[in-house]
Amino acid sequence: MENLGLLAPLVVLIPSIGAIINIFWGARLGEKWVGSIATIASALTFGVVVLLYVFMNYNYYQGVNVNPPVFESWINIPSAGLNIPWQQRVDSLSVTMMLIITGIGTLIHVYSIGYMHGDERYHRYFAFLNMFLAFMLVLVTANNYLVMFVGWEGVGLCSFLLIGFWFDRSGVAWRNSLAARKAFIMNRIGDFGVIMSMVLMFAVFGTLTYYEAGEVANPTYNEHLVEEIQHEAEAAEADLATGISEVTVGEVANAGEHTAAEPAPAEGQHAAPAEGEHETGPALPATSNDSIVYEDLGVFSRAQILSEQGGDVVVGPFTMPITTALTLITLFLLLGATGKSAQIPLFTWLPDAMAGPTPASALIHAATMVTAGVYIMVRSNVLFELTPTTMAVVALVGSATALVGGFIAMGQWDIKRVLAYSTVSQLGFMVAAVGVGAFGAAIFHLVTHAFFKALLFLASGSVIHGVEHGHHHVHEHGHDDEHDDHEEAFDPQDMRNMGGLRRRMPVTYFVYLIGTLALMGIFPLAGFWSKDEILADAWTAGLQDNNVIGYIVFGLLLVSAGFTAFYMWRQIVLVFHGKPRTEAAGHAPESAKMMLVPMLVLAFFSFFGGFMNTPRGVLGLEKIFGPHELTEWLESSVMRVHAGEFYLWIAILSLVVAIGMAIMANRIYARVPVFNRKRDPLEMMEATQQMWTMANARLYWDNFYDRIFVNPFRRTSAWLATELDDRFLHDWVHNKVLWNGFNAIAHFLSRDVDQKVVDGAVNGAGRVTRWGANTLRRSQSGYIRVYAITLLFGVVVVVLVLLLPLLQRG
Amino acid sequence: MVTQIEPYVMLSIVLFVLGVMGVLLRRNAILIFMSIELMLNAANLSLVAFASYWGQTSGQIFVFFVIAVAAAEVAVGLAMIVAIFRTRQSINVDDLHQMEG
Amino acid sequence: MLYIPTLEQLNLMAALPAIAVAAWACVLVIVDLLLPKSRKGLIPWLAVGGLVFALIAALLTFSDNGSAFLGMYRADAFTGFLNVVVLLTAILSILMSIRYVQRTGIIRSEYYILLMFSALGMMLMASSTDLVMIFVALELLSIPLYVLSAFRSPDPKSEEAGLKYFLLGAFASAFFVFGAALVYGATGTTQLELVFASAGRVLESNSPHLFYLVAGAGLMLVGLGFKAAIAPFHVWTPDVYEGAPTSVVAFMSVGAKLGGFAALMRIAMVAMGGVLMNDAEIRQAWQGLLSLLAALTVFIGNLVAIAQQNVKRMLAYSSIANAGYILIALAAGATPGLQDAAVRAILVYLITYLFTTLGAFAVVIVLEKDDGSGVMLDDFIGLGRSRPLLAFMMAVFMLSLIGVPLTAGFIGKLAVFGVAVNAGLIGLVVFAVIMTVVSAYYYARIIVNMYLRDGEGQPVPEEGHALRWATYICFVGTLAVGILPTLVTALSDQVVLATALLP
Amino acid sequence: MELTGLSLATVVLFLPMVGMIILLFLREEQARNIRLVALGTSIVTFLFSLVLWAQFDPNNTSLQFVQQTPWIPSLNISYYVGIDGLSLFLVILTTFITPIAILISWRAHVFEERGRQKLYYIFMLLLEWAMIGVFIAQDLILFYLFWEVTLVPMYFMIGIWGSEQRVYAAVKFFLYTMAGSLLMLVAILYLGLTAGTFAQPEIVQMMQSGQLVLPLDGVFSTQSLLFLAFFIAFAIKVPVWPFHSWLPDAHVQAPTAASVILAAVLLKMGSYGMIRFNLQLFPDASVDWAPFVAVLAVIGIIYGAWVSYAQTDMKKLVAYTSVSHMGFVVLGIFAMASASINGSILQMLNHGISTGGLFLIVGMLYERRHTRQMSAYGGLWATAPLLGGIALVIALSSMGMPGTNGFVGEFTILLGSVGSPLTGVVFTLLAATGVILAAIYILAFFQKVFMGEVKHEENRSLPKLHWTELAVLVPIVIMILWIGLAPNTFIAPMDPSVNALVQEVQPAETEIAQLP
Repeated sequence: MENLGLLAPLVVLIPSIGAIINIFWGARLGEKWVGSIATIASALTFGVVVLLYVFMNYNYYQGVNVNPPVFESWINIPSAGLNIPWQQRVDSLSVTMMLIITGIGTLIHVYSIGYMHGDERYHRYFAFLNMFLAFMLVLVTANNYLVMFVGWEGVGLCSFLLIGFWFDRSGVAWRNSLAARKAFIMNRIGDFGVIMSMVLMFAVFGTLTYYEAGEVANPTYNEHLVEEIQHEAEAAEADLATGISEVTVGEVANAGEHTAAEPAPAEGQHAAPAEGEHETGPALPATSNDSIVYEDLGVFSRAQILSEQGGDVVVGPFTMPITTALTLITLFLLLGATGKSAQIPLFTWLPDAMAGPTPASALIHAATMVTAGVYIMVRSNVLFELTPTTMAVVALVGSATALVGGFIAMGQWDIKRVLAYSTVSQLGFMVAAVGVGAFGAAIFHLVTHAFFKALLFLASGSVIHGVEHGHHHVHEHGHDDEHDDHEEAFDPQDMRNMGGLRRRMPVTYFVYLIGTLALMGIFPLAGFWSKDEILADAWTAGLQDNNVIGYIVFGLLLVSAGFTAFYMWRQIVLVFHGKPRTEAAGHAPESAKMMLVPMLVLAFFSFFGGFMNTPRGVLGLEKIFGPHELTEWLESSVMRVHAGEFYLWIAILSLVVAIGMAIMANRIYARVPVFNRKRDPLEMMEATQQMWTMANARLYWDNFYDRIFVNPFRRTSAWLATELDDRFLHDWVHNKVLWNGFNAIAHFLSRDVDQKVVDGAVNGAGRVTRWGANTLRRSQSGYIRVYAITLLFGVVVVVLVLLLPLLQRG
Repeated sequence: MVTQIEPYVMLSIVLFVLGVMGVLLRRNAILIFMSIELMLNAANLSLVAFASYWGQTSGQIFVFFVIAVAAAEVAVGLAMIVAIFRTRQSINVDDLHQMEG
Repeated sequence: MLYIPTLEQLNLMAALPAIAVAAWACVLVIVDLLLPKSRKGLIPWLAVGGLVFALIAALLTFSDNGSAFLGMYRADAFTGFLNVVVLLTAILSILMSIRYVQRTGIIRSEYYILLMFSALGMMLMASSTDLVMIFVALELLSIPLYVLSAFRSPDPKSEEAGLKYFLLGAFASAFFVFGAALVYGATGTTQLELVFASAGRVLESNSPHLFYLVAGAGLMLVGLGFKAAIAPFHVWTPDVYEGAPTSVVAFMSVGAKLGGFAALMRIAMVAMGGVLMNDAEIRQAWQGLLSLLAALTVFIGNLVAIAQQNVKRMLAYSSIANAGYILIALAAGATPGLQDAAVRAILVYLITYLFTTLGAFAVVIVLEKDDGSGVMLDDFIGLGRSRPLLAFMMAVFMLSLIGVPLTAGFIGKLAVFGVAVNAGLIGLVVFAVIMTVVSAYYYARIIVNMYLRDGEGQPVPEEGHALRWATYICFVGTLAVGILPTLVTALSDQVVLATALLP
Repeated sequence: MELTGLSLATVVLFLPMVGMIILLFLREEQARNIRLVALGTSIVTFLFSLVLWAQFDPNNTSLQFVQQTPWIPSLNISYYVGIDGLSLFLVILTTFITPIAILISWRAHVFEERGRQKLYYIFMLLLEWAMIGVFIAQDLILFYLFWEVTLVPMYFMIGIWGSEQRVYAAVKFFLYTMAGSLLMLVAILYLGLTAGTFAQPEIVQMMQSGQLVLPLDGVFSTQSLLFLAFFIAFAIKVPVWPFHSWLPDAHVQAPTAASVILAAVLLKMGSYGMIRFNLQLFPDASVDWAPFVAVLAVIGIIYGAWVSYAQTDMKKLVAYTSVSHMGFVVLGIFAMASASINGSILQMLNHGISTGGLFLIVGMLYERRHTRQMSAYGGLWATAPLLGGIALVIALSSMGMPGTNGFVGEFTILLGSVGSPLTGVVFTLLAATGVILAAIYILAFFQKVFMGEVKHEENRSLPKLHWTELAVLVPIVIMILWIGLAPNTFIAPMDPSVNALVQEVQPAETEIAQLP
């Protein structure tokens, strides 16, 4: 079983094969086959990931590097010391990510079979989806930044393809493709940061690899692991492996039982691998990196060593202190993360990205891809911890984004757009967590958010699907003639066209409600635990490290949490409560089973997912679920992770805020059963009108970018192309100055100099001669004489030049 | 034997320059041609003078060749001038500028 | 005392090619009288036969080293090389002329005989080592050309060209004679080697002799530069080229230039060699003068050519420009130690120039209509379609004139620029190179018209076999020299002109 | 090959000539045979060049497949050819692109109008011959010869079979390149005559051993001027900003195949020349001039990308992208780090493949709709999915998507330039913005042409891809992915040579910060 790690290449290979099959043969296979192939590929991958998870337990949570059997090296320039292998890293962090990606991915595949039914490019959709999985898995499994970057840009590409999936849908074709392009370009700005970060990293450290073979991510972790294994080997002799096969994401907590301080609980599944393989298995991992030479270390250890030593590093022509270099590296990395994870200043693409099919939004733009930025920052936790400046920036960027996203979400009408801004806001939570050093909390929130946000998106897809069907239903039955008029304008995503769907779509309502409550952070749903941990960690950062940033983050996030509750409850009320506001909503059918099942699974995890990282001291829950299971599981691969404190007052405060805001939203929106279809109650109230307009206009952020960047770019581009390059360089410099000037000189010489000037010289010379010879009347010059005098002129020149040295000599 | 060569050279130069000016100022092709003959004869004069100065004959032989060649030139030149006079009824060289540029 | 040299002393065999041409030309004069009118078509072929014989003789005696006519005639590799070039030129020109003179109505048997005499003059220009001989050769070269230029009489253009050429040529010759007289006055000899040898004495004596020598050399440069069309003595060229029959122009453009430069090389390297080697100041002045003239020539030739619409006239300016390139090498030859390299470069350039220019003129002859029109740039439009092969060859000739590699022109430019760079005349070379780019512009225009401009080509009369084969020879020559320059350099490397005189 | 006394390099060089001679004996009417002979010849040449690759010894940094015979003995000029890691893949690129260019010409519309196929394919093979020659010539004069000869067929191909303004473009192309290269000739002459030989390796050796010293003390010193003479010739060809004015004209007017070759190979001659001649012959001057060149390169990267965004003509857009991409190449060369030079050579291949591919796509669209204006298209991905998909792959490669070839080149260039004392972080930062700009223009292009609604009815029924078109696109896509995923195949043979070069140029100056 210790060789299970070698399965890692399969997680990339299987979805790739699925994508290839569907791209090339999908058009001929038919919907059923296409959907099955893609889903099976995804499910198989999930299976492999589960095996990897098992492997992690057998391997004492020790990460391994996996090289693909063929094709080992990617870029290898020996003379430059650059060697980038196609190497994967299987450790607790990457396995966590993989579980999320493939698990939720599989559910969304299943959902998509129903959702995309009848689309003319069905096979293309599933091919892209599989391709996305492959790239996303490359991203999280990579063992160096460059391979990670392949996945990083690859998922960007898939995002582009899926946002622009309906690039020719009549009416919105241009908008869709523009959104796709915008997403790609914004991401590219981030990628620019990643590239810069990587080249700087290589210039400073000489490697891009996370961990070399034999290197351990967290030496301190392994030390107590060793003790523990010995201890347990004695204690749990009789226990046989039982529950491994049942391991799912939700039960991650069960597998990480190893804290020395706690007596081992009765089940002790963890001991099974240890027991079985202890004698014959691999030697215990090295407990520290001390014995390894610098050259054999990965970038993180090198950074630590260099940073401990202090001093200057030489980067090209510049010499700078190591902290400066690290700050540059991490700031550029942050730029990359803001692009991918939709943070300020690069978040504006994400709401537009909702142009794509909803399941794709759920997978890519809510659950997985957008968390890549958080993932890479957690992965680079060592680098970030070494640079306080960057950490402060990260924290501020994250909490500001959380606030801005939450604020804008309150003023949106589009059901998906609200969720998109909510995603922006929640990603802000995660980034802020990274900023205050709560790497574990960031990943925790990433996981729970993946559950409930994917759920919300899928449910919203179900709603849209239903409303659309309802609309078609109405249209087919043709109730009144007006329909033709607003036919064009009907938007199935506009919440103003909904209402009262609770009765028409009960299952959807149920899961939506769970998702909403989880997102709001209501006890004991998943969101409560993760959000609370972030808040608590922010407070701890402020308290312990006397870091004022921590308090700021805490405050901003608390406000954002309030916003979250408000806009989510507003959505619930607008969509499901009250009475249908359109006939379409009134006729919306419940979605097919194919779509409901995945939602129910996700609802389950949204409810219980939070228990994977239960803090100590909450109603004794940790006795049931184990305390800080996720955090401790991550400890083996994330050096700076630490279990957060639990503050009861913070939990209560955040609950109060959330519930209070939800009640307020309920009061505002539910009190007005059928409000004006076009206007929001907040908009009609004097006090809030301005605020609402701001939120609705997305804080004018896009307009601001258009004005500051986009339009000047376009104008400059046009100016450069037409004025500078075409008119000036091409037409003027080249055609006028060089070309015409050249011709003009030629003609001048030919017509004027060769004839007239020589003529003139002849006339002048002739005048002198005439004066001398008194032959004025013969002043007309004939051509032969012109030539003759030219000749004579030449003679004079020749003789003078030759005699000059002699004359000088005297 | 000539011992003082400079006066001869000066004279031939003067003659030569006169010839050149004739070429430059005259319009009649025959007169131009005569001016050229004058230039040649200026050269001849100096050749003879130099031959005497060096006490040799090669200069004089040169002169013979020049005279002979000049005669050939006269033959060709006059024939050409006559031919042109036939077509144009003029031997004014200023009329000869059909080609330019 | 009467000195009568024996036949052995005259050493006629050494001058066999020249004597063969002279004798055969005289014979043809008689034959022409005897032949009936219907058989006069034989004359050109007889002329070609004689010239081919002379060519073979020249090739066989190529590496002979000797002198004839008591040192007035020198047979060495230099002579041999130039003889080959002249004879090739003459043969090709005659082949190009046969059909042309028939259809333009200027057929007279004297045409070929005059051409042969002119060729003889050119050969003698190369081989003469005595000022008297050079003068005679110069006139022998020129006088037939004056007549040939006016050969299309009563066409006014042709007559005008003839008279202009004649008057200006005679004018220039007068300078040459006066220059020769001054050199003779300075040194007391007309033998070039003796002029070389007396340099030391002239330099030492504090008499005006040095003045005479230097001024004389300058005046001779004028006379010969006129023939070679060096600016500012080039003024006759465009008019004469435009007016004279094209076949004559073809011959003249190569032959006259060749004759002029041949004698110029002898004078510059041999006669002036002594002074130049011993007096740095004069050498600088001399080199500076030649560089100046070279720059001027290249400049005027290339720039004015751009404005031309008449291809004959354009080629005339092109020929001026080419004289400039040769002059660059001549200027480089003033640097001690580079004399022979310069001479070789010039010889290589001349042979590349021969094939290219004759080829270009051959194509012009094909295109020219009976009344002399049809030689404008626009007349080349569509040639690529109507006569693909002809157009292709013309394109190659143009590329060769530009100096694109794999054509002869490149080898010539390489040789010339190479020696100039060696002599340190970098600035001059850079200037010449820039002018070469300029030249690419007008040469390319012909290609553009032939291939790129839309339009139907005019009907082009069928050229005779002789002309076609002459064109082929030029074409093959252009490419052969371009690809395998050793064909030429093997011959030119044997040339030793200046260093032969050194002790 | 030893039996015949010819090195394999010579064989590869003269194979196109064989085809040319066969073509000369075919009549214009035998169009089919003409095409087959041309294609066959180029494919055989390609296969032989693969043998070249197979027999190439990557660990040998000196020249291989050498052949040296005197050509003009009086000037010490010889026919001297050989291949090392710097030139191997450029030769293969040439032989790879030529069959593609020939095949895409098979069905070209332009022949119906202008005819003269035989001449066209003769020029094609002549061009291939000269291009191979440029990359394998080791004698300066021989190099110059091939360099100039490439002008002629390209001039005609643009001039005869080009679009409306072809004559203007052809003449401009000819004169610009000529102007640059003649100055180079002067420099070559000076160098060769000073050294007494024109053989590049011998001159390099003489300079290393101190036998030949080219003084360098200021801008107008010998070495600096020689450097400039070479550099300007190459810069015009590359083209380095601001010498690029000829490029859009030439590209836009040229027929598809000529655009492909022009972009894919001819531009590389310039950058190859910079490596082979500027860096090797004038190492010190190169170091002195490097920051200046880097400035031009960076301006080119940004400027080219920026300008191409505003284009409405597809070919012009792609033409300007060349300015941007080649800016990367030049930056990499003058960063003089081994990573960046490896990257530059790789990027030369990449640019050849990707931009060649873009021109192929544009050419195919042009064949179908007879317009290059982007506004005439739109939504093609729906009506021509295969073409759209392939276009997307090529576009991604052009914008440097990881996993495609473009990324590997750009990244290694940036990697090298950031650590190079000659360029450093600031240049790298500016150059890296090219990555963003590339996404902007390429996506704009892709969106305008392939996405959105189908606005023009003609676009609904575009002819399907013909097998010849597929046959040229598939190798391009394969190469894009191959270089993108396994660049080591290409880096391994070139790296030792590059390393040797870097050691010559700049010993021990590029070091990664080590432990104290």
